[in-house]
Amino acid sequence: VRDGKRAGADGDGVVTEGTEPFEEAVAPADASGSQLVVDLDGYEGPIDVLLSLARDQKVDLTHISILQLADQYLAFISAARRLQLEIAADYLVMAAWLAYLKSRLLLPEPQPDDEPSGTDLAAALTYQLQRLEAMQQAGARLMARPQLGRDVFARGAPEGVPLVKKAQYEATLFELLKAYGEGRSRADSAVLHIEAQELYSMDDALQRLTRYIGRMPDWRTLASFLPANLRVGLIGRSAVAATFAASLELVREGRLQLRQDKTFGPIYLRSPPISEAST
Amino acid sequence: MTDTPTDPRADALRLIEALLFASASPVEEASIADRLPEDTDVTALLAELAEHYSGRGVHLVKIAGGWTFRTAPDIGPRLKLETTVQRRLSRAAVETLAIIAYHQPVTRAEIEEIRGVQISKGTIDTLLEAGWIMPKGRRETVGRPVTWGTSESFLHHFGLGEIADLPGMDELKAAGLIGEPPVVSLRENSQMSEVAPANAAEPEEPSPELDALAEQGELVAEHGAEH
Amino acid sequence: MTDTPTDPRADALRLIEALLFASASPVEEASIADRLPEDTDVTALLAELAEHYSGRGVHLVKIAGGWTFRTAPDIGPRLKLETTVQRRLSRAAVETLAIIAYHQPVTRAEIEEIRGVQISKGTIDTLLEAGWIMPKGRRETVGRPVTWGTSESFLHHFGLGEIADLPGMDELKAAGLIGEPPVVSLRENSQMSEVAPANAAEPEEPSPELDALAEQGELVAEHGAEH
Repeated sequence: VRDGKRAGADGDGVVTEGTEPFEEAVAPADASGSQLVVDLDGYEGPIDVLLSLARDQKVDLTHISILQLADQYLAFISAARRLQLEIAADYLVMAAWLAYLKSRLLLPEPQPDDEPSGTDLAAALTYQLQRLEAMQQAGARLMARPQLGRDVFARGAPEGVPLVKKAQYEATLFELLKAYGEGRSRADSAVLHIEAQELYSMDDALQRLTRYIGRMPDWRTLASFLPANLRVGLIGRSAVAATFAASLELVREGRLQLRQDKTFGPIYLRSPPISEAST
Repeated sequence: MTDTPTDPRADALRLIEALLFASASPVEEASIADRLPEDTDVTALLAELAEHYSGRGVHLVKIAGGWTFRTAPDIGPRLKLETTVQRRLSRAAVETLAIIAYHQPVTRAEIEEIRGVQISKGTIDTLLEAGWIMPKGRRETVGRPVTWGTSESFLHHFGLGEIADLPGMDELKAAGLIGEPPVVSLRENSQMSEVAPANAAEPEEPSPELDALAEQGELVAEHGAEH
Repeated sequence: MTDTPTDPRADALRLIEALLFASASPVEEASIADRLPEDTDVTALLAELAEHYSGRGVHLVKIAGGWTFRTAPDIGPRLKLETTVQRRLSRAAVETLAIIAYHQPVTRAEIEEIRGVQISKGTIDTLLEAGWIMPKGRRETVGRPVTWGTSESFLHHFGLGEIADLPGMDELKAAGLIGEPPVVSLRENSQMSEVAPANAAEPEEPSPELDALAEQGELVAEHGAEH
């Protein structure tokens, strides 16, 4: 806590009263670096500075003169500058903004555009000052409360309260039956072996296609070569795949020609014309 | 209270009270006296304080040469709070319970044979704690193993008149509770047979159970829709 | 005492007294009621007990939503008990704590807006280390910033029944100093952030909240080691 520094800034009034003292203060301050009257380190930011300055007006914050406050702040900053103190950007931004606010407040008529008026801005600043002051006071009141382990104490040796947890189990008849049923079917299936699936093999397809070779001068769809009883379901799909694979094999051997006009379109088969087959 | 804080005697009593309350261990009379004016009759004050608390929920007692507050002996046991915690049975426990119900009297080894997985010790304990199973005498074979059966409270809990009321396998099948082996059982089966022996070392709940659990939600929903 | 143990009201009072003495932390009214007959007016009994203790060395108080005994504040210093030495909080930390307490849940940016200055990383760390603040989820706005609020141990430490018991809370709310600003928010803030690059010479930690959240455990340990 920087009570000392705050008190200095708050109380002396050096900051806000005329600028003369600072002129004199410059030399020794530069020389020793220890006699700074304007001590920005003691403040928690520009709003805090403004709040301190506002308190010097000795009126309720709602009745504060923002114009006067802006002047005070600007004087404060220029004093600090004259002392060649390092001033954080925040403080300079606030100075610029206050200078702007001042000009807005002094302008006789409102700006044409929809910007907030100088009065609005002043009200906003007043609100921010009030809010920070409220929080500073709240913090002080909080810290003034009796604190546990310092001002008040809890039972030093609490004997403890036994808490006995008794489990009550939940299960429904359905769960019971289902568990049994699943257990049994699992036990049953454990001795079952997966039966080999009835699938149409490539050998089957090869045999079947070979029978047609030389007997199909015109393009015919691959589907038409599928066995009539094997055109649906898993086995139907296996028949398509096997027949297609078999047809590729026969094409490779030069015993068949394949055609597909477009992607995913039907696949056509035919025997190669005699002339081509001979080449 | 008739005590006013300005009365030195009452003030001393308050200080002793606070001190004994906040101290982590019993406080000796001398240590109390240190905190009070020299001429204070600490013994008399302690007696007064003990008297004040004699009818209350905490008593002022002397323990190991020091003074401290303790819960009144008659109240201590009543501070205990029993809370019932609802707990769901694990899948393994439900299945074990089901096997006991259907196959009773049944030994642990037989349960394991039926389940194809070892039973962890806790499973039987849990079912005993729930009060749903009870020992039903010993099987007169090698080792004379204990057999298990269900209890009266099992019937109550599951709303059964007698064990014979449990649906038979055919009825379970009809209700869809025993299904046909699923199409993808190849993976599951091989896992089962591989995992089971390796699993013998560590008890219960290998991954197949998790698979089954994952499906469980579906099954329940399905079932709900049926009825 | 005129109470006789057979009087059910006196009996309930004794039980509450014993329970609160024995409990290591404040006990909620519901938890007290659990140990008493159903029709017991626990609220009235607590009021009676609080009245009985009001002039004594320990007081019955409501802290963090529960009831507990605490030594009377005026006696504390005279107990000469070992106290936990606390480093004094910096002004920035006190203000930040107050803002978090009164405005919670509040983001770092909002704290900075109220204070009109950036928060140094150490401030939040200090409050976290003291265990008085905790993250309260993210604000669903751009960047999803972490919000901060006070912890239960904040209520314990400052002897507050709940956040609404903070001194002056109602007045501040009535004055519009908590919650949405009633006036045009100061444009200055947007201006400030535009100018902020000037400040970039010594930038704040990039996303201190996230660090703090991620390392919370570590940070505390680290911090503890530093001091």
